[in-house]
Amino acid sequence: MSLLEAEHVKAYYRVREGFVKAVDDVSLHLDRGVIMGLAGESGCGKSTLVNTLMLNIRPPLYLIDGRITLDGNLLSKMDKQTLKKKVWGVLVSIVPQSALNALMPTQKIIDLIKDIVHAHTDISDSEIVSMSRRRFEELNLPVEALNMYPHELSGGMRQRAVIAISTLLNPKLLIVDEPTSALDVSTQKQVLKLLVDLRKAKIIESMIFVTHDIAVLRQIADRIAIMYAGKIVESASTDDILYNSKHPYTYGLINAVVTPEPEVRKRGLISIPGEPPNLLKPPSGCRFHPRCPYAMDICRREEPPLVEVGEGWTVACHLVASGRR
Amino acid sequence: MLLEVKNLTKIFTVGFLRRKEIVAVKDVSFNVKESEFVSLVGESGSGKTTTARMILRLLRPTSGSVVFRDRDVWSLRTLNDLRWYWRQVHGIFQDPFASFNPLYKVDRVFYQVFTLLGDNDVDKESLVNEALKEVGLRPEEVLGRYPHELSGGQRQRLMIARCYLLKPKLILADEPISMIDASTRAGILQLFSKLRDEYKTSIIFITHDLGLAYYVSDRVLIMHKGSIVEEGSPEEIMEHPQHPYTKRLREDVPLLYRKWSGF
Amino acid sequence: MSPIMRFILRRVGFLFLTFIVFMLIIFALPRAIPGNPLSTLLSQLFQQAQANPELIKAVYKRLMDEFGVGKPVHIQFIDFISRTLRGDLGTSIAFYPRKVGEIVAAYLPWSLGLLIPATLTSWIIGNSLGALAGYKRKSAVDNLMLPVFLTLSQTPYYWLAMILLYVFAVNLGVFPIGGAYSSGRIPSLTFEFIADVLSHYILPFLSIVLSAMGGWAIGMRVMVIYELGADYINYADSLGLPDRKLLRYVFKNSMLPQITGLALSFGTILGGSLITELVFNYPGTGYLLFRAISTLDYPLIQGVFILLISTLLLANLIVDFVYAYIDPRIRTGYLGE
Amino acid sequence: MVSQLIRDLLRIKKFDLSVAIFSSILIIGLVGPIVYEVDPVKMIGPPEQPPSEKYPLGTDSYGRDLLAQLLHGIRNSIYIGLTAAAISLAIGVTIGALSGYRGGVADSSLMLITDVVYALPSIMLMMLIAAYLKERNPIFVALVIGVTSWPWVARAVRSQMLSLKSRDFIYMSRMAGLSDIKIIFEDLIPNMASYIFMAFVLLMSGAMIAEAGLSMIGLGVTRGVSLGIILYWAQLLESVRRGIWWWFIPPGACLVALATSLLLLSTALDEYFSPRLRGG
Repeated sequence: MSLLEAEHVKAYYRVREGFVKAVDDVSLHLDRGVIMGLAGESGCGKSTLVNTLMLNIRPPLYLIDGRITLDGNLLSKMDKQTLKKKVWGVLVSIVPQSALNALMPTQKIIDLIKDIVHAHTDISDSEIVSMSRRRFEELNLPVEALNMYPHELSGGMRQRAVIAISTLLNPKLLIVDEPTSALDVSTQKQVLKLLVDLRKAKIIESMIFVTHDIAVLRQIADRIAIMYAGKIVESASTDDILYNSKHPYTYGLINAVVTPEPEVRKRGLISIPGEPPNLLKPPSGCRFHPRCPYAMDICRREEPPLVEVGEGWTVACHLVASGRR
Repeated sequence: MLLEVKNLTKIFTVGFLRRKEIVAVKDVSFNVKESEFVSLVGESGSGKTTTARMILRLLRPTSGSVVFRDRDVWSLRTLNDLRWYWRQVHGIFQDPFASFNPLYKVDRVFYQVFTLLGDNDVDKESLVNEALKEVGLRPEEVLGRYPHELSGGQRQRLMIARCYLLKPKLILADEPISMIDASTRAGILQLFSKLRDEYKTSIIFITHDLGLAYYVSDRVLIMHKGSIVEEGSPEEIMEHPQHPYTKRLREDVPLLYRKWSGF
Repeated sequence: MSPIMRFILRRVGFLFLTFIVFMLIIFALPRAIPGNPLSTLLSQLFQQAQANPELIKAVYKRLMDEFGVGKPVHIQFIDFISRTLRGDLGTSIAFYPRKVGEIVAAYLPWSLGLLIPATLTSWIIGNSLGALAGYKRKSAVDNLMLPVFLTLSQTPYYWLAMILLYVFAVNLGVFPIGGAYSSGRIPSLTFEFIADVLSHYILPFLSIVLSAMGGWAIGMRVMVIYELGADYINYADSLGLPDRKLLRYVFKNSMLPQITGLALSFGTILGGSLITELVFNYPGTGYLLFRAISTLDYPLIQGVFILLISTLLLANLIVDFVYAYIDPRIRTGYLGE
Repeated sequence: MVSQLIRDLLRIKKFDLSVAIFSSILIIGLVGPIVYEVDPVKMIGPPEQPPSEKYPLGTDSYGRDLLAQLLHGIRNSIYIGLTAAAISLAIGVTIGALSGYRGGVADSSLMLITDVVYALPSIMLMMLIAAYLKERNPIFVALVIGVTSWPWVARAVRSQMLSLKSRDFIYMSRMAGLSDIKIIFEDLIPNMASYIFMAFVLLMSGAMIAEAGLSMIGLGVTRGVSLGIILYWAQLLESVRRGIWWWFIPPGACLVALATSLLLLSTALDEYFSPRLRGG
């Protein structure tokens, strides 16, 4: 059985002009032990989707529809207090996008940890201290950081402290939301290494990693889901996405990646024309059709169905559905 | 030589009674030839933006000089001399939203620079329209709008269109695509190459992304903690990095077709 | 040197500088405003002591001395400062030959006894209510409280004092109509006297607390709204921290700026409470100041201001100590560099 | 752009309410003395009359008409408030802008001065200065209030300036060869306009309250009427203890309404211009 199952999830932002359909009918399965990458342009709903998956939403964002099950628990029917007590921090944790400011500024790291652990279990303070020390050692983080205030830590260190704090109670699923975009490459690599080590040490089972940087996903993800304009358009193993992608958008994204590699230099720079749509009024039919080089009549009219093209490989594109690709 | 940067140093002083000195740029020297594409690579805080502003004559260096076509840029005093300089050397910045005064329509960035061209008898409108077409924008789509009504990509293209209008000899582009989606970066990057190819414009391209630098440049400068630590052709830098910082940078950049060991 | 020591030393230096600047202003004013200084004092003097030419001569000589006539200006100023620092604030005209220092000293305790408890009470109540309004933002509670806060914060203390006095003392007769204690009573440490003082205390105290409260509440409300949306709160929330813990975080971080605000607003509150004393005939420095102004007793006016400002700067320093102790960012040298 | 801004603002209830209150009192103060032609400082009837048809707000202990006093008082208080706010704003904006724009030693020294003045309570400085002025006409009072209440404006403008100065569009204008003066007037000032307006509104409410405070302690205008002066007379002649409520309630209520409407206005603007307070 998979760890996370999301079916037909819709999450909209209510604004004065109507609804922003940031997540629109998304279904997603995540197996145990898998690191899944979620990629797409900014504003395509990636961040909203992962926060919705753990029901970490506040107005003006609302869950409109859908069923979300995590480790046998039906999250979409729980109220917030139950989620906070039983699920968040214990079954699923998030490393937020703004991890640099995520730590309570006027409290030592260890005091924040104590508050979090006390929220879920009854262990004594001294046990929490020794437990945190052990965990920091295990993850090669300096133990002294526990007795420091957030502002005394460097950006990369703060980022890694947040990851350690999020996984202190060994959640089954860790959601990581664009953690590295503000870091320089060497710090980024350390953070990524820490995330991989978490799974190796069996501290977490699975992870969803959100980023716009496919080269980063390449390094750590087993599977990649591509999101466009509030929908998942393709989902497959990292290698399939990289070498055999079926959706024109996936293909475009991969080709837009610029890394210092001879292959890239040979292939040249290619970009996807146009701009991502406004999710207040998404285009009809396939949402990608205005930017798609292969758009057909049907693409403007009908939404493409999600088709399974291989073992754990789904694509939503009329080209694939009609067998032309 | 088009541009010579000689021993450029910038020290910021903070505090009043207890003065503290921060060395942002330390003894930086390099040259740029006509129609050359030079990349300046470094992470945030390495001093690359400070360097760019000093070259653009927007920030006074503590010491050292910037010489453009044998004239010391920081000895230019009159508004006329300055206009001459900015007509030849223009800049593009990282945040395409911050580059526009939010209170005015985007057209302002074009009509502002006609004073630099110094010719009043031109058909301004058609020049602007032409420049917009060069960067792949339809005039009716963008003119008369406010910056917040346009996307990041459109705004940055407008900034490049301003350069097409001026056709400067040198463009300093400070992280011009780092705030733009990866999927549309290439299109904007190509506009710089086109300027270089068509008008022999030299480009100093400032970036934290070694991949981009490797792809577009004739020469790469690596900047670390305020100094240039290595200089060479993209191939030299990638294949035989000398400085430990360059080596680390190269190793830590995530690649698409190669996986890191230990992951 | 520890960061906390450095912070405190810097604040001490700054407050001392402020004191010197203030002394300079006091020193310069009578000398800068044309036609004013000694002539006014003297004409005042003649009115006061017409009958006694000997007295006039004595007072005149004394004033000339204290004013430093004939000496270079900078020497005058140094004399002025050193006399003040030694505690000599000159001689009053209206109460000749009493020294200004001893007169003010008799009135100051009443003012401070009113000001300090009222400020702290308004600070605590205002901040708590403001935090509540911010937390329950856009609810009925908030919608009801906000207009009240806004109005209270713009209500002069003394006008509120007039209304309270009119309603509770004049009309309802619940409280005495003024003074610090009933006339005829002799100050003593008996139960009756203390009860009498308290019954005179309540209305002035209330009018200051009520009007000062509004400003604190508004400030705190905005702070809480900002902090509630902060990244660290969202993160702690997403890890399942209970709401009351989150609130405590928000409260703690919103409180820190309010402590600095406390130091800054002592002065404003003092200004208001001085005038409130007038309304209640309360024998504090405000009452004294009013008399000094109406008799143009400049040495006394100066003395009142010097003592009040010194007290305020001292209060600032105490608040700085408290703040440095509470905010870890100062303890570790992160802020205040 | 401007018409859109006004339309957006009109949608905010707080904005409408505050503008309505303030402008109606303002109009009363402007038109009132013209329509109601009674001399506010002349004895026109028996003393201490309660409100009646003949004397709509009653008379004071000298038999002077209190409605006439109130109408002139409103006018003068607003006049003093406006003038004082303009003076403070001019000083505060100049010092703050200079400090933020120039930076370096100029900045440090200007801010040291500002901090020192800020640490001295403005109401005390006002009293101190006013005590030495024998003749205090409205302009002098406004000046005294104005020169003591600017420090917070200077600090706020400085921080605005600092954040604006390093925005890229300033560089864009400089690279287009615009002169410093043009940049200040086309790029910097317009972007601070909403902020400066809010500061003005707050300064004005503060100045009107300060005027009343000065008057109460005996340091208000020496000739003429203001809201504070009415309260001063009411206090001096023991109106509260003698139950003459019509003497001290109307001027105080007007003052509170004026000051509160201005505070409400700045709150509304603040919510409009800082999105974090606006949203749900």
